[in-house]
Amino acid sequence: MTATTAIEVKLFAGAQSLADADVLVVKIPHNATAGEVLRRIGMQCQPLQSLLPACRLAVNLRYVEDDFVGPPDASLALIPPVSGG
Amino acid sequence: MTATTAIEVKLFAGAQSLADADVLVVKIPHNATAGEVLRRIGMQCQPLQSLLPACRLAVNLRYVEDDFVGPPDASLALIPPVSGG
Amino acid sequence: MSDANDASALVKLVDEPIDIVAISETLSDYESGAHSLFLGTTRRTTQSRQTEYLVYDAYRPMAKSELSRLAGEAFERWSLKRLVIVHRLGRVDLGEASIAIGASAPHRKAVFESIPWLMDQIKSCVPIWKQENWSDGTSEWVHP
Amino acid sequence: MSDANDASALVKLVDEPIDIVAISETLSDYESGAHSLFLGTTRRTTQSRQTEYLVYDAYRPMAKSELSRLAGEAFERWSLKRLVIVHRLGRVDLGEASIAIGASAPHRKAVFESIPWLMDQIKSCVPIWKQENWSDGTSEWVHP
Repeated sequence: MTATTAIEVKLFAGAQSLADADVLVVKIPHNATAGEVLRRIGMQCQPLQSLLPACRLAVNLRYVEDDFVGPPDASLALIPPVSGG
Repeated sequence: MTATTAIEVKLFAGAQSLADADVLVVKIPHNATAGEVLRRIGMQCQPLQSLLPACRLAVNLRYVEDDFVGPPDASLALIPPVSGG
Repeated sequence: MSDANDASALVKLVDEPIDIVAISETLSDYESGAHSLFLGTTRRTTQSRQTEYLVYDAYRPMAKSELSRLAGEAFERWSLKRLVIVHRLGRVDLGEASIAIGASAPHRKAVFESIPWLMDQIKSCVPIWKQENWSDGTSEWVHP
Repeated sequence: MSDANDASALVKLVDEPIDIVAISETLSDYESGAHSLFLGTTRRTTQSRQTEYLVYDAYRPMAKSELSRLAGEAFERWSLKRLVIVHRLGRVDLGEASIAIGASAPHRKAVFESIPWLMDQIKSCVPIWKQENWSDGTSEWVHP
């Protein structure tokens, strides 16, 4: 049995609308990679699945690669394709 | 013997300084080409010779090629390399 | 008109109309012969649809951090003297600016290259989102 | 902010400081999402020499005609909505603008491409000349 932990992931724009929430609480294994976090988000919040392949994960205000493992107290955000300017 | 006519050529910037005049009166053959006009300017105003190879002739507010022949009442100007902007 | 010697970059997120005059003044510099100010504004027509207004949202701390990173990179790469990037958030009506980028440099090439580069970068990596609010009353977040 | 439908280009030679605010207002257009204003100003340092001020002279009717021709060409080629080109003549002190080019268009590519093109063209074919007046009291016409 793998130990899990609950993390908060900030949501924005279309992701916020689809999930109808600005923060999502997701259960992930300890030391989960960013890729694993994204996969869990899709499993635990079905409405986000369509947008998820285009999203990036940000950890402590920086985009991270799929194999990145953040510190336990990291601040996570799901970043859908941006459209500022 | 070729019939000649006297034309006025406007001078600007460095050309005006070198010739110490803002208009130059030049004697040219009737129906002289622009190239011939430039050559005569150099012959009749020695101080301009150094700048002349870099200059263009404008006839009635337009740059012309060396073989251009302007109308008798054309407005002529000697245009040294420009530096606006 | 500033006679100061120091080069500087300034990045801001604002919730009110962008102060264009203030940006112009910030760009003034005796060692700069080239100044450029770009404004991105709310356009009425997109394809055949009519926009009523736009709403911008951001992940503010990260947007600020990404903008600062890009500003620093442009500043170094093009040896700019001044650089200002301001993005407005919230509702932006027709004709109003959502973004202003101003740059000054000794020569024009630097401002002509850096501002388009910054716009491309901002549109690909700064966490700010636009919500179209169409004249037919519908709205949608834009995720290109 | 103008709601007019017509596209327009405006070319001017002026003998007093360029009115930047007036140009900005001229650029406003609901169908334009991109606005850009470029200013060429008197820079203090050129290589290691110090400029005191510049003086610009022009063959005015031809400069006006060449600027109009270039404005028309840029207007067509990039489908601009508004275009303003103002060149100042006479003495232009440090930090002051000798030229302003403002453009607006539906998309940013048009303004990012047209203004640099116009500056290149102006510097190669519009009969306007710059006289450097150096801080050591000497002066010279610039014929690059």
